[in-house]
Amino acid sequence: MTVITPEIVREHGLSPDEYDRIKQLLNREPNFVELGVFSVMWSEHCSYKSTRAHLRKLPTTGPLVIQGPGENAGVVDIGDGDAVIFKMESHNHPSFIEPYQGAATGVGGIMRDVFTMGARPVAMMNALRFGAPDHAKTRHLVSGVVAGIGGYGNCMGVPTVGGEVNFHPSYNGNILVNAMCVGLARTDKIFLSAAKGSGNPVVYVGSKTGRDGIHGATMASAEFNEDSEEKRPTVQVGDPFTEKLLLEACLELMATDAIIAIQDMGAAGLTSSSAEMGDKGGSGIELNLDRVPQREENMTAYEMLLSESQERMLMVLKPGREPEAERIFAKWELDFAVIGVTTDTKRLVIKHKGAVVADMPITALSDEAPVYQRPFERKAAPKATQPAFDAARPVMASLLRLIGSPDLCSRRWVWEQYDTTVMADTVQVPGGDAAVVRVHGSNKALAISCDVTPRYCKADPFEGAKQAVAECWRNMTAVGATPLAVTDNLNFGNPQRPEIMGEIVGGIDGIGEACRALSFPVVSGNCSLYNETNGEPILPTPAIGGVGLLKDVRRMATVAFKRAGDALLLVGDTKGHLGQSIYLREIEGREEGAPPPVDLAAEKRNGDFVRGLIEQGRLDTVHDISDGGLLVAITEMAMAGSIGAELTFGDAAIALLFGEDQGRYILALPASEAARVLGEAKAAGVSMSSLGVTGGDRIAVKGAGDAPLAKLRAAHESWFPALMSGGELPPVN
Amino acid sequence: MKARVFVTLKNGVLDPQGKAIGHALNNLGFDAVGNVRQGKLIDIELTEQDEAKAHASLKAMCEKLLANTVIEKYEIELRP
Amino acid sequence: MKARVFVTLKNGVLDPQGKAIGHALNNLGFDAVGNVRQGKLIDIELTEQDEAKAHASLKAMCEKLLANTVIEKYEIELRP
Amino acid sequence: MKSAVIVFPASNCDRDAQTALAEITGTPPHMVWHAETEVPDVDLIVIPGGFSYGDYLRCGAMAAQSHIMRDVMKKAEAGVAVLGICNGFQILTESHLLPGALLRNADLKFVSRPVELVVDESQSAFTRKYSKGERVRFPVAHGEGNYFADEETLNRLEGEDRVVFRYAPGDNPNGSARNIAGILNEKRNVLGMMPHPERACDPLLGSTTGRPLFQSLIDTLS
Ligand SMILES: Nc1ncnc2c1ncn2[C@@H]1O[C@H](COP(=O)(O)OP(=O)(O)O)[C@@H](O)[C@H]1O
Ligand SMILES: [Mg+2]
Repeated sequence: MTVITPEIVREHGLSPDEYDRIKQLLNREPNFVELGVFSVMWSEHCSYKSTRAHLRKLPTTGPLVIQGPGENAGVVDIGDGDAVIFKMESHNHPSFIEPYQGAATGVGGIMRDVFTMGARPVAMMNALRFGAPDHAKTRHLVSGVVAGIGGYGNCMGVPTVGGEVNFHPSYNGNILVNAMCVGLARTDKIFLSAAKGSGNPVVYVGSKTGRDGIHGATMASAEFNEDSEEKRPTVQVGDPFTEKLLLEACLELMATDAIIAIQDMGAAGLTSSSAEMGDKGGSGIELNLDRVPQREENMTAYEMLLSESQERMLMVLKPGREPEAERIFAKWELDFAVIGVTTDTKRLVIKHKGAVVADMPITALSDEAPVYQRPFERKAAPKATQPAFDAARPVMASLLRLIGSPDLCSRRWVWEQYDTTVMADTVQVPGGDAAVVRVHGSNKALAISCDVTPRYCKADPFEGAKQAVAECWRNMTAVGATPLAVTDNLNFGNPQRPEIMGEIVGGIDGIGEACRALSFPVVSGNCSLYNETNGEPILPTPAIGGVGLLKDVRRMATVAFKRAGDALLLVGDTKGHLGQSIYLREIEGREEGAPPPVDLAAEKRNGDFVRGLIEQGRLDTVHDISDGGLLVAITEMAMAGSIGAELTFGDAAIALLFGEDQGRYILALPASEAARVLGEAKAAGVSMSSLGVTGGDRIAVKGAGDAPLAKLRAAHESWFPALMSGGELPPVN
Repeated sequence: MKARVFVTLKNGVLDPQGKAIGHALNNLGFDAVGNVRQGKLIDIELTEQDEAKAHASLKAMCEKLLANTVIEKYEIELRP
Repeated sequence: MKARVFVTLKNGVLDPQGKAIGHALNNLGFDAVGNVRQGKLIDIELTEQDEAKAHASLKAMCEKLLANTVIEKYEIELRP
Repeated sequence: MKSAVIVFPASNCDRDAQTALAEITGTPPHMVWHAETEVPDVDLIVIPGGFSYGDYLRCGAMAAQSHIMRDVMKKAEAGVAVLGICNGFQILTESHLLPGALLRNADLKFVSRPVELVVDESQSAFTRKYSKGERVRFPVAHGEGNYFADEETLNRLEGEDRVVFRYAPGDNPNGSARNIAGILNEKRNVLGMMPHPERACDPLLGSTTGRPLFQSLIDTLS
């Protein structure tokens, strides 16, 4: 029996205070197995101990919300008995250590979260942040992560339909790999994880257990340092083939009424899944580890409980239904084993080789897990003064530079490695504002988008987080969807540092404010903290994944110009806000100022107006204005439709063309309709102005010259392939 | 000089391919087949004539590129 | 008994992976590297004790499943 | 026209094929699990895309050894039309119903995008609703679609007008020999192709140029 020393406690990521608390809760010293269990259950990753108090402030309910945070994924009603189930999750640290397998198993994990609730996954998204393009590791990480996401998702036959990619030196040692899965279920066939009742069989299905990723959950909660690359054998290898079988087998069993509760084995595997099921069901769980299907010999109880082998699920069945379930899993050639039983003791009891190796009250692992009110410092919001810039710079040369810059260039290199059209319901593939995926067999469709602008969040976490929500809402609106709800993935540095905790609190408050104002509740999410290397934190990155509903997919807008001669209208106020803009960073070489403020009332007013036109079937061409500003947005529309534009401004000033003011859209529609729309906008109090007309083969701005589309497109398409082939990259300031 | 490099998964690392191959062989009636693991082999032609130097250089290639030492191990075989 | 099966592409079948590896090695400064070809190795545990029988059975596995003889050739190595 | 879709573990375009067949032929296809020993009596057997057996070992290798493939081979021999799409094409080459092999894409990456194809042979049960030289647009989504066969086989395929689809010049996504995207067997009742016609049957999804393929089959087979 291992003697527990302070050293061992520390290696388990537990503080001396936390260890004392464990002794109190148990009324004795924990043994080594129990210590392992506590260490994962009380890790930041599983317990949310730094963020829990703040997350409570988020709006999580709404008339359509069926299930908010707390289950494996959020559930929202989309009418006709259909429900959409979705969640986003990070796999940051594993992807840095082994990009292909880290990203692949991240995809597998989030898919299990969604199908464990009874949904068939129908779309995947991925939000990726890498270090500087010229950092020695970047290319290797990008290629491995993208291949891993594709490798897993493509094999599962679920289309990957969108995402985000950013580059910034703050991610040099801590890339972010956030994956989102969206699934569909019937509202009367949603499965939860509460292991209710006693005497019910606890069943293990899926892959065998090996020594994979032991202490992965603890690792995800610890700051990186030079030697964490030594923790290598903890890498898990994904097996999408087995996961696909697991998906089909689970859905087949779910069509019966044999399941009481089901829970995927994610981080901390068997331990956290059984504790969570018991906790939610108010019951106890007794497991016999001898019955766990094992891939390796001589595994200890500690190893089996903490293993993070992938592609496994835990279920509680109605008594007597085991044979029926076993038949289904046998058909799909998956392991199936009754490994335990629910009890009425509210204790987690683990037996191995005839002995009780752990016996703990379940509430001690879950409810009693520490919650910290960590001290935080919220730095003052930066002043919203316009940064200095050279007003004489030629506009078109800047446009060409921007459209081919790391954050604005085409992500085609990425998305062409993802099967975007499998399932034959992808109505909008990557490249637009939101992906659109039809609800199979209907005319309804889901709109999905992932958004956050980390440089805004760094400058002002509150405004930046608000902006992330607003941009996501705007992206749904731009295709004509009614935004329904969001999932979030809060990626931050070390919460034990007050300034980082300040970013977390500011970010959560900003999300809360925007979600409330836009009736866009948070139904699921994930926190990834300690994203620091040698004390250098990442930019605060609260990624927002939104889902919206198009009631009739035939009334939808896309970004591509469709006709020459359309009038171009600008919705929203343009003040020329250059603080924290891409223009300032790429052209002037400075990251400074305040992020553009978001006026949530105007955001809502403008968006509702635009959506209304699409829903009425009067508008088919829309793009929201985000990174890069107005001229970049117009150029994207022109490139997508291979039709140019001629713009006339009263004053073609740089700030107006490249500023990143929020709440704006560009619309293209026939001239006769445009006149009517301008009138309606005025009546609705929506700020709208004419910009010019579509046509030709170039982007022309009166008084500022022009640039051929072919040249813009070449710049837009070439940066990413050049990066990945190791070619010469255009200079970055 | 020619070399053959074998790259295999470290012990304990899950090998989904090997598992599936073993399964398929059993299904085909090869009952004597137990555990199966799949790896890679890489045949390399080298202009280097000196064995020791070739070996050192191949080792460097494995560490840098040929093996993913996070999950894989390698063996080098020179075939002069 | 243990066996290792080597599956390699026939001459004349193009090997994009081998080519890419060769290229990458050259880029990393391994100038002595010429032609590179990638293949598979499959490690199989067998309960069979008789060498001749094991060999015959492995040959059948290769022909049926392990190699696609349209493009690949194979070698069998017994490691008793 | 009666049809069947074979389902292997980790097939994943089986539903796409089912949807297209049901909609275009008006009769839902039989979905046949790989462990079954016989395909029902149908006019068309579709082997759908996906990652049967995870694409482990070689794409299509394990599926080619399945029970049901023995019956598919028998029925193909007897003249039943067989259409293999993507992974289905790989399974057909692995079972030697079609010559050659599909290697890893030349640039080693999975590729998913619409490609432009040229219909090179319209005298077949699968393509009679197209005209020779017609351009069609189907999505591809595969990591190993690089068609390979020795020169003699390639010459023979061309000489016997068995190359049905080619990637339009400049749009070859995988390095296939002679831009080959789809080929027929000698008896011309088995077609294997990497691009996905079943994903090009609905105007909402961007292209309907896959429909004539299924309509050709209806015309020929019913
Ligand atoms: N990692 C990715 N995977 C798939 N698609 C991506 C990825 N990153 C970006 N995209 C796609 O590229 C397009 C542009 O992305 P982005 O500039 O972030 O859009 P927006 O500004 O509208 O949020 C979007 O359609 C997006 O879905
Ligand atoms: Mg957008």
